[in-house]
Amino acid sequence: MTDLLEIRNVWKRFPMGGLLSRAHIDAVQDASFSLTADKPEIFTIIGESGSGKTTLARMILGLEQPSEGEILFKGQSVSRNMNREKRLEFMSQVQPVFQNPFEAFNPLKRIDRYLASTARQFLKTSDRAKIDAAMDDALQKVGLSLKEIAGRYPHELSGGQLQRCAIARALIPNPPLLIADEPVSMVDASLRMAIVNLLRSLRDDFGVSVIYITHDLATAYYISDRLIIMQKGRIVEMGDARVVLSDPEHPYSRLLKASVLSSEDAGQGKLATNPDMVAEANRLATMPSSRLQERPDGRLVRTYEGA
Amino acid sequence: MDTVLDVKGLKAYYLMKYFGISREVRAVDDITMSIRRNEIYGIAGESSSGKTSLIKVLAAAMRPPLEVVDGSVRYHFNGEEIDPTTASKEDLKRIRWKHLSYIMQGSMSVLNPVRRIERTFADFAKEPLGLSGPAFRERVEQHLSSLKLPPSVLRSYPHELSGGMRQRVTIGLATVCHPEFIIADEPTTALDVVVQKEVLSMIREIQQKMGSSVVFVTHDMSVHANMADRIGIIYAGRLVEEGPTRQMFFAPKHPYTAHLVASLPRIGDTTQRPALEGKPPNLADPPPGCRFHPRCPLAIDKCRTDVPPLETVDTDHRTACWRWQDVRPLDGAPTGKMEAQL
Amino acid sequence: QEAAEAPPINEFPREETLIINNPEQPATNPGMFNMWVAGNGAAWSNGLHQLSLDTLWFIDPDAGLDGALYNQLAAEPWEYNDDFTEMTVNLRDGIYWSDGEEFTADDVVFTVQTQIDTPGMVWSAPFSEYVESVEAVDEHTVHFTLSKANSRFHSLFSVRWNAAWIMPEHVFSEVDDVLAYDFNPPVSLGPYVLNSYDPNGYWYIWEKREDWDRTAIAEWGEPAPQYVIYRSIPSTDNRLIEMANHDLDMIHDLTPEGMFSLVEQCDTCRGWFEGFPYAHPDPTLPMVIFNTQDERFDDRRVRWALALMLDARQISMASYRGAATLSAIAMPPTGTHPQDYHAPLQEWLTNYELDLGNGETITPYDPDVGLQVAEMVRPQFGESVPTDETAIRNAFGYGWWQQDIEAANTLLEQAGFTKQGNTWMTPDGEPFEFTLSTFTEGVINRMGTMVAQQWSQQGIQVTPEADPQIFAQTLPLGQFEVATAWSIETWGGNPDLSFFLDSWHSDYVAEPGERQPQRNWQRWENEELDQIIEDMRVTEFTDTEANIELGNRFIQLMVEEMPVIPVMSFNVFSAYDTLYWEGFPTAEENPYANIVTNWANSKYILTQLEPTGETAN
Amino acid sequence: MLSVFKDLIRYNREFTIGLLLVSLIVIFACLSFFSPYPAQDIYVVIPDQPPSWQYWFGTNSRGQDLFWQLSFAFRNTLTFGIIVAVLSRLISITIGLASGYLGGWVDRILMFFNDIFVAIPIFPILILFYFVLRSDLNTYTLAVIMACLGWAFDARLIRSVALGLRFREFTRQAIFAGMSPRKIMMEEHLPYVMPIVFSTAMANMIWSIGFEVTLAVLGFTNINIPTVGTALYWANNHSAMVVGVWWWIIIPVVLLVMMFLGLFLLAVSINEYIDPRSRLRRMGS
Amino acid sequence: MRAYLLFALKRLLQLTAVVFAGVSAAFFISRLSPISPVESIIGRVSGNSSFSPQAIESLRSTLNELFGLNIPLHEQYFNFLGRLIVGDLGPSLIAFPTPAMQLVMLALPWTVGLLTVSIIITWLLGNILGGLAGYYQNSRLLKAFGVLAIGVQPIPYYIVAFLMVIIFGFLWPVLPISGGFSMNVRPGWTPQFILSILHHSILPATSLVLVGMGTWFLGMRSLVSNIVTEDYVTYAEIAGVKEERIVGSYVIRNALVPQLTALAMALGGIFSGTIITEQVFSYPGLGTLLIRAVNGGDSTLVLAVSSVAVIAVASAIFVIDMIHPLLDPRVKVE
Ligand SMILES: Nc1ncnc2c1ncn2[C@@H]1O[C@H](COP(=O)(O)OP(=O)(O)OP(=O)(O)O)[C@@H](O)[C@H]1O
Ligand SMILES: Nc1ncnc2c1ncn2[C@@H]1O[C@H](COP(=O)(O)OP(=O)(O)OP(=O)(O)O)[C@@H](O)[C@H]1O
Ligand SMILES: [Mg+2]
Ligand SMILES: [Mg+2]
Repeated sequence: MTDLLEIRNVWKRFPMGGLLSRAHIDAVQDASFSLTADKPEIFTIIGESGSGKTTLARMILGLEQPSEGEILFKGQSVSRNMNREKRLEFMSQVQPVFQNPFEAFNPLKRIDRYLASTARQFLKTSDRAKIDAAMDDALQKVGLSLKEIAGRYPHELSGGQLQRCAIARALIPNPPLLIADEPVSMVDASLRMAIVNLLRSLRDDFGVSVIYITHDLATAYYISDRLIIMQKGRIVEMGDARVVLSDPEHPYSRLLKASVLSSEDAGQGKLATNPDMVAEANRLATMPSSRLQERPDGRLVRTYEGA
Repeated sequence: MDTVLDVKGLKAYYLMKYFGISREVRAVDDITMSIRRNEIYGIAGESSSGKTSLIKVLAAAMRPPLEVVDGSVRYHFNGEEIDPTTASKEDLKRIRWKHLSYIMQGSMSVLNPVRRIERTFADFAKEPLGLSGPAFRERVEQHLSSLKLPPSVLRSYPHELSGGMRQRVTIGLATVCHPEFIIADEPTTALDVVVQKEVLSMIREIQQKMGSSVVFVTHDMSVHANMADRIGIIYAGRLVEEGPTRQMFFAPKHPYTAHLVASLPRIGDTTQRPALEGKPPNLADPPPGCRFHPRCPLAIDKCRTDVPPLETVDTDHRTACWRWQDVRPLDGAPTGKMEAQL
Repeated sequence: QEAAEAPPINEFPREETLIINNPEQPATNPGMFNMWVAGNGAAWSNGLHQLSLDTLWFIDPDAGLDGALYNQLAAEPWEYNDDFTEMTVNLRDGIYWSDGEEFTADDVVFTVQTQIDTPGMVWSAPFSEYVESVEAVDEHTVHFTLSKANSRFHSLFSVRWNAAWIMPEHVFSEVDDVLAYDFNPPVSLGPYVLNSYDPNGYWYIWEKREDWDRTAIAEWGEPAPQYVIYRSIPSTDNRLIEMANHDLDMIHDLTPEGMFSLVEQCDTCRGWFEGFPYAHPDPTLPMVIFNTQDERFDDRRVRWALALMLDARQISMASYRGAATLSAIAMPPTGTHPQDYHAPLQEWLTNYELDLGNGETITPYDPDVGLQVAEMVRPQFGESVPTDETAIRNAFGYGWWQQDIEAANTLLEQAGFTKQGNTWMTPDGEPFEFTLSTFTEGVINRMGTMVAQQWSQQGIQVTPEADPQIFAQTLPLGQFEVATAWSIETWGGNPDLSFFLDSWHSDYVAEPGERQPQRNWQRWENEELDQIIEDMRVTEFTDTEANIELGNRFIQLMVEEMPVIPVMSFNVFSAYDTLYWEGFPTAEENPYANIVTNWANSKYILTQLEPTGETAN
Repeated sequence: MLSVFKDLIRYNREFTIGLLLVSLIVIFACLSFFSPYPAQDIYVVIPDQPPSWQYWFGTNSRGQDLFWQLSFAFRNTLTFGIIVAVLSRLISITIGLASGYLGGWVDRILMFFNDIFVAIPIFPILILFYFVLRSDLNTYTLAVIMACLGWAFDARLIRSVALGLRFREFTRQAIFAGMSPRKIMMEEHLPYVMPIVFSTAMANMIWSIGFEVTLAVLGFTNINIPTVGTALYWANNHSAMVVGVWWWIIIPVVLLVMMFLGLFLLAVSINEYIDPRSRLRRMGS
Repeated sequence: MRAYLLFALKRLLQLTAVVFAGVSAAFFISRLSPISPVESIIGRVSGNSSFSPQAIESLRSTLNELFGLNIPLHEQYFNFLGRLIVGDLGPSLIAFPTPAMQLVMLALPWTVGLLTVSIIITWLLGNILGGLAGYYQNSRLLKAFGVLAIGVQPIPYYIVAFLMVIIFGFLWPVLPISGGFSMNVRPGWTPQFILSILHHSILPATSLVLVGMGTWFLGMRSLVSNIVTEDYVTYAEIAGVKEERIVGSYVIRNALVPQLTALAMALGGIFSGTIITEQVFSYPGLGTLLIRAVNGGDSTLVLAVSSVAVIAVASAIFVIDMIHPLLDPRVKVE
């Protein structure tokens, strides 16, 4: 079993305040996990806002340098300071999908420009026909075609189409790994499923692994294989998605699940949260010493000394 | 019945001129509805369907190029009737914040970035409340504490607060005068689930305490499910269905509503959910007939040519669909019977 | 405390105050009055050298009150020994410094000795060079022993606009570092003392000494104004406005247009001439200067050809709007020179024959150019243009060279130049083109532009370049091809030419790139010229006839060789307002002094003024 | 492009007026190529004539026909202003975009230099250049020097916009599409700073021409080259205003005002056209 | 507070760096000047009488030695830096041996006084009017003002100043057109003197205000017309907040922040304006001193003026930077 991606004890520390001030914030603390190359999966990262999800994703994309620890992609260390050639090589393997489809393309430029550029750079060709073929191929994967997209501006497409174009662009170099940071949080309900289903089919039909970052527990349950739950920079629970979400163990995971609004309760006005749960989750977040402990069902749960 | 707001045949368009070519975006197109005292009315619909535009008209917050081209909006406050689309500036000023207040979309940017929260409160509420000095301050602090905000936020600048706190401050601003009618546009978007739930329960609490009416907008159906007493669904500038929350969720009478309520997966349920195909209509050039027909699985020829009227199909339940009788809940739609798993 | 008390407001009653335009820029170093130190930024023309300092003799550029030579601190003219190696001066007695100390021979000796001993003072260099020793024979007699024969040594103490001023020995002998001393307030040897001055250098106010009669000026009368204010007003428009508002009594210089408009707008204002051309001719001679070290201009035929290409009438119109006083000869047509030189030489000039080198000769002189210019301006200025022929000749000049393109072409061809199409080529086959350095503004700039234009029209590409450093660097360092400026200045009130001519001796001509000492900017060397200069050196200054003879030789040589093309006198549009004061010098009735306000001689005007009785309200 | 132009003329009054004014001046400047008199010649016509049918703009005290003289002056001044504006735009765009997009130490270094250029008093430097170069300080040299001194302010403005764009998602999209930084800056970000570029170009022209006039009025340029500044220098030199030759000063000023008004209107209307926000709105969504 | 001090420290460092770079540039450029002060003094001195070449040569070597111009350039540069720190740049060459700084200090109060006052007036007036014009976009008066501002802006400053002289000094002579104060008052802290200064500064200051205001007016107007579309303004309007309050505390207040930065950046250009002011109104100040220094080839004085100008501008920018976080709470004092 070879590792596609390995995260080893990664920390990210941001300085706060002045040059000489020592204050800092630990956006990511001691994160470790790995994805295998053999079996594509959707790996979900869930957590409250500010819990370090984006930071983690940026580190994986090589946009941010970990303060401590190491990120290996196919055994190669990922670094912010790669030279352009190495970076292009790396980018052809790992591609991002962004949050807001309406923001993903420069509104003043045609969309196919990004696809063409990706094809030219990563497939190392300037043959128009080859580029077109690659573009069309990728668009077909997301249920579009070059004919529909060619020559069009972002405002001429719907949000769903835009997000699919963004994914198609990411797929052009045939990367084994996609990183999707909240790809559905800005699109409305009717589009959301289209994207989520697309991610699923990417895994199932094209063997692409996806790191899927979201707040939304429901879609996480719906498509993911494994997940981690983050709170204030720390992974508090990790394991098989269905297992963890069906029966979260860590107090924060439980609070999360309890806060999910359900349409099954329509009209009952169930809005109250148990304040004790909130208090408990907040209390643990500030506890200093803790570690992840493995449970019999394979999940890892953070436990605290003195708790 | 005690209605506070009556909207009749409201049409509000964006009228734009670019280099001589005039275009109109029919963001609100012939909407008739009414809101009762002491209820929460949810408005749902996909983005760009005209929710905010409608709200702007209701809140008397229209700015060019948005203009009311037809119809009327009537508020009934203490026996006084006022139409915000035609009322004078003075009349509007009189009802604002005291009777009618508005929580704007995008709470992140509605607070003056260079003004401390306390000054903003004074600007907004001092006059309508008619209080001054310590009395006013006490009132504000009290109100904030009911929103679980410490008095210290008053001394802060907006950027010093977290998103959730800012959202609560905005809600506080809108409710501090105990208005009879609150309009809220996506008050919880961009908050994480834990905070979202907190904020929602707070709005509800305040509404119940004051007995006010709330109109609020979001495209998140699960929020509607837990907040609203009644829900109106807007599609492409039109009200396509309206009814009590339970009925809307468990027995929708419009294919679009049926799709909306069924589209979201739930924890514990892995049924494959289809996405709505097609593209939302362009409001500058909407399709003829029923605007949903290009994406509607039930569409027949009539739908392509004739606009369906909003028919009453049950108590309080109206829908605008030629084939409402054939609408069935989709697979995986909530039933109300299935307990949320585990 | 004293400081809390407001100082009294000084009133300067208008009828007792003369307000003079100081043409210098506001003083760089306003509190500095030590004029004897080179480059310390002390202002000169702010009344300091006019009203407060004094020296032995003055030679007026105009007629003078009683002849052009004034014995000022000296009781009588200089006395040389026979071979001009010693000079004795008798001083006036009864002259006092403003602090009550008496002026004596010791002051003169101290002045000379200190400057010899202290390099870096204004007159250090000439004193060190010429003076072997100086001693006070008695209280009122100074004896100089010169290091070599010099018949013009007295000119160092003779003011035309400025000369070596006498230092107060009793003040400076107390000073440790003469170079750093600011001499503030100045102890005065003249009739006025400093009342106050602008710390920014824009104005200086002088007040008449109670004991003004113990100064040398008393000989010529009492200066009338109680106060004299010198104001520096850099913008000529503002000068004009201030005078039109009667806030200025004397202006040093205006533009020609400004002058014309001033007399129109202000009834009581006038210039040196009552009517056109208004301007006072300075004893300097604007001209075209060739750098004769440039081989193209080292040929009299080329220089003559260029002269014949010019149209003096157009130059007069362009530079002065016709108000120029033209001169074809190397002598400014000012002061007493027209009587001494211009008029007598008319005949010689009219008959002068120029050999074109191809066997032909022409008579290039047109004696009536001045009259022609007068006719040209008459339509515009009508009655204010004189009609009497002598008046016209005095105002507009006698004659000038007739423009003669054909002759010019012949001369150029003789010199080896060729014309290809409309372009002249040098003997080397290069296009004949050059830069003409000129002033950045004013009439000399206009003259330069016009000259360049006239040459360009004949196929010589000449570019005028406005050069702010023309006198400071361009001319002395020979960094020019052709320039419009002047290398001839005279006393004006005396036919003697020593003022400039000595420096033209070929001994002084510098190598290319080296600094040429003052005035022979054309770096022209000529044996006959040297002979004239050497003859002059042994001719007594006061021997008028001999000097005029020398002058004539010089002028004729210059016509022959044309190392510079004399054009006209430097006419200065000095204006004055007769609302509060009258008695100013004028061209016609009483040309007793140069009207120009920055010259030290202008102090004699104060003795002639009388209040009109007008008061400001 | 042409149709855009037509639309702008037809529907945008400001554009039309602006275009009219600027074209008038440009045509006027181009007329200098047909001048019957060489630019530098003096005393070719009767001086001091007020505007009349024979001399539309009158004649000046140097005996030049102001119509032709000013057409030379405007040609040179316009050329000068445009060169300065274009060159300094190039510098400020390059520095601003690079600083904003690349960030980090590049940004710090560039902004350090930027701060210096902002704080340095330009005037002494220009005067020194004049004394070093003298008559070599022609329109082009002066333009290059001014361009080198006049970019700092606008570079900062551009940087602040670029700084915001750097974190926009489409920028990251472009990075992962393998576009080079140069391409991202020039193709993705440039359109967003174009409105700033346009409006500052206009301000820059006013600034540079103002400086040229200042220098010329003080005599610190090559005064033989006819420009608006030297026209005023000579007018001043001949006391034109107090003497009553008002047209020598008023006419160039009026023309100058017309030119800037035209440029201003053009900038405003073109701005609206290329402003991404209004362009989006126009394209409809 | 500590953070603010750190911020100040950092800015101070930056200030030093900018000043250092600025004065160094000034030093080297000023050495490019082809004018030699020695030659111009010789030219002036020897113009008064006939000097022999030997006399000139001895004068030249004396002066060169006196002025310290006979040491290598880099030594002169280090000397200069050392002297700058003590604030004494050495003697001026055209006013030898008066210290150049003394001459600068004499002129400085006038320039700083006139500029400070007129810049503040310009900035406030331009911004307030521009702010109002941006908010009340339909006001006729303000629209007219806008047209005027656009129209006046391109008129060269020289012309504006000059027209003021013509109008108020010539056609309708009511105001003094030259000098910093009248000749009949003595400098000192007396009411007469101060009144006289104010009286004399009316025209120069007004001319500076007139030409400067347009830019601020137009800048502010467009800034405000963007700000009025911001949500927080719209929201305040919807909430019925008093109009004065909205204009003042919501609109103009927010627009002032960028305008303040712009002010800091605009300071660098102002010295040029004062040169014209000084020339046209015969007003005392640094500009005239500078021109004279340049004309006389007095590199010490040129440097003194340029250094003081660089320091003054950089310090003004520093002060504005320090005010910035107070005006805009969002600026992180880091
Ligand atoms: N460049 C940075 N400098 C300083 N702090 C940062 C930086 N980037 C992120 N942080 C901080 O790190 C923490 C984690 O941020 P991150 O964006 O990773 O959270 P997130 O989980 O993605 O949140 P969200 O759900 O809101 O997107 C936050 O407290 C944030 O303020
Ligand atoms: N200022 C405007 N000018 C022109 N068209 C506008 C303007 N604001 C909104 N529109 C258009 O009006 C239509 C309705 O917009 P509206 O903001 O009411 O939608 P919404 O339902 O609130 O969407 P969202 O869920 O994204 O908030 C859209 O097509 C939009 O493009
Ligand atoms: Mg994130
Ligand atoms: Mg909305």
